Amino acid sequence: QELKTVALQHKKELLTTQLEIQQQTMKHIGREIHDNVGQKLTLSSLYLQQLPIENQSKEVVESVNNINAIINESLQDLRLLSKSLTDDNINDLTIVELLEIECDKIRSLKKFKIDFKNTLKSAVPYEIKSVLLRVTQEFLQNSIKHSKCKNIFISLSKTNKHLDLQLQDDGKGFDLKNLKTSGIGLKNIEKRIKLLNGTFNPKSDKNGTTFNIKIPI
Amino acid sequence: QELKTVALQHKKELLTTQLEIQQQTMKHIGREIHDNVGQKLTLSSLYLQQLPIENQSKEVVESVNNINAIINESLQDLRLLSKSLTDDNINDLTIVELLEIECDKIRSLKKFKIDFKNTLKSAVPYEIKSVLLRVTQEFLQNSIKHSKCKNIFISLSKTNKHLDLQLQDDGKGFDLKNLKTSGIGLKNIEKRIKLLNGTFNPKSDKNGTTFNIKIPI
Amino acid sequence: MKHSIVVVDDHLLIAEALKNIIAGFDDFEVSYICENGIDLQQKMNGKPLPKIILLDISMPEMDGFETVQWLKETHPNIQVMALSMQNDDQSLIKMIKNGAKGYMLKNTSPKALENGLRQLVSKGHFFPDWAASRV
Ligand SMILES: Nc1ncnc2c1ncn2[C@@H]1O[C@H](COP(=O)(O)OP(=O)(O)OP(=O)(O)O)[C@@H](O)[C@H]1O
Ligand SMILES: Nc1ncnc2c1ncn2[C@@H]1O[C@H](COP(=O)(O)OP(=O)(O)OP(=O)(O)O)[C@@H](O)[C@H]1O
Ligand SMILES: [K+]
Ligand SMILES: [Mg+2]
Ligand SMILES: [Mg+2]
Ligand SMILES: [Mg+2]
Repeated sequence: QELKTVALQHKKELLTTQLEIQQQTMKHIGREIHDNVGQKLTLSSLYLQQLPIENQSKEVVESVNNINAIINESLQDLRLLSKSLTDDNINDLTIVELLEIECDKIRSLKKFKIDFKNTLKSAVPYEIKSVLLRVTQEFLQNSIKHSKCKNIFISLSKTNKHLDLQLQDDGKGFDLKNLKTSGIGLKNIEKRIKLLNGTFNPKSDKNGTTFNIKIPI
Repeated sequence: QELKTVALQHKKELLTTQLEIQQQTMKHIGREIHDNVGQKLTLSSLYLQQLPIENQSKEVVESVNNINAIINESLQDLRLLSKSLTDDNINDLTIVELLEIECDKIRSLKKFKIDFKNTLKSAVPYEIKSVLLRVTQEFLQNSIKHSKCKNIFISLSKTNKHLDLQLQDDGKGFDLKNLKTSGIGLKNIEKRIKLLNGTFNPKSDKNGTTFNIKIPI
Repeated sequence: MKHSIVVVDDHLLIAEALKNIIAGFDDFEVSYICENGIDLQQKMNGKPLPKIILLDISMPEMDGFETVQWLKETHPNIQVMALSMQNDDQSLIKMIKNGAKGYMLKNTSPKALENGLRQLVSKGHFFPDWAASRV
């Protein structure tokens, strides 16, 4: 037991170290994007606007304005990216916002329809937010990678006892009792939900896969 | 004891969850930079090169080429940033390369001279790499934030028993025995080095601060 | 006769820009453009085969790696030039392994692109210095 505690302590310290290194990397890159690349693009936009194009053809004027618009759009994108690198998203955003971001990532693949319904209004603690976000990410990865689904449904709600998160795809399903895999996605989902004393009641058949997650609150 | 183990287990799982979420974020932003912003800047570079400037004044031609060069430089920067977001740097790089990156970050502030001497040639395990990297980051943060130093010296070497990392600044120093701080930087350094059964022998006086880190190998 | 080219890139504006640039070359012309590998498979149907395909790597639905593999198996005479945002070794090597005969960054100058296309036709392959040094 004592040995186990020491080993866990060790492991925990190493994880913290890695986490901190990653945070440093993110902070650094966020700053580089903002200060370095941001400055360069601002500069090129300024130069572009100083080109003597008054006496030019309409096409040239339009083209220069168009280039300038694209550069400014890139600058806007980079500002947002730099912000999400330096912000603590889990802390700053609601669980609904966090899950919306995941949905948008899936939508941008242009291969799946994803529908997210939410009736939850109250705040959710940091720990539950992290686990639900991570579990959703794993589920979505699996649906995209394995299920050949067309549609994904997410719904979030609350009773007076539980937080309910339903994750569903309409893919080909799999045999829950007969996993032939070296993957750790499902194991991690199970472990993390247990950690919160929750249940996830997985169901899968040829019409798709559903996780019905309940976390006591 | 049993309770302590459960609490540690819990904490460890939460850290892993956070680490994974951060990795997802980094991967996502790396991809966004590449697929989205990168494409926009590529497009503006392509448009710029199609502007009919053959019959324009030398100034206009130069200016357009200059803008294009800045955009291409930004693209190159973004490629590298996107790469360091998606790569596992600690795994892929040597400890010397990792420390060089930290030195470069300090150099880019243009406020300090930093000198890194290395005579180590052999590979260093992942865990030791992470801890030494993180300890160096903390030391550098402190030197920059508190010491008002002009010069920083780092040296890395190996005997047949130890890995030696020396960290030094020529700042105003501080009283090691009388820390008035809520900071956790030094505590973390101590904890992590202990974790590797190492020593760090801190010295500080009005001529500066030195950490002499020895990790048994 | 001009060598015919098909451009495949999910960023249609980039594909259009490349088409415009190539319109200024003496020996080449773009027949049509596609959004991804699947779009290419559909559009190629019943048309004369192009000499060259300029192929983006990261695309939804069917990416450059899958597309060049399919081309190698079904139309081995078409020469594929990968056009990418990234200059990392992994995608370069994977594209070559899957059948690409050339690899260029998308924002290369029109002159460099024309030169690359010429060499692709005359020598059967083209890799800029940075790429050649890595394979
Ligand atoms: N939504 C799903 N639809 C169809 N099959 C699934 C789905 N989710 C999981 N599976 C099947 O269950 C297996 C185990 O999933 P799990 O997430 O544990 O591992 P993995 O995805 O293969 O690897 P990893 O998650 O570690 O990257 C998968 O390999 C796949 O065969
Ligand atoms: N290189 C140094 N030169 C001068 N003073 C130092 C140096 N390193 C540490 N100190 C002093 O020791 C104190 C404790 O450092 P420590 O890193 O533990 O905390 P911190 O830097 O204040 O906060 P944190 O690291 O948590 O952001 C600092 O507040 C500072 O007064
Ligand atoms: K690409
Ligand atoms: Mg999985
Ligand atoms: Mg500190
Ligand atoms: Mg693309």
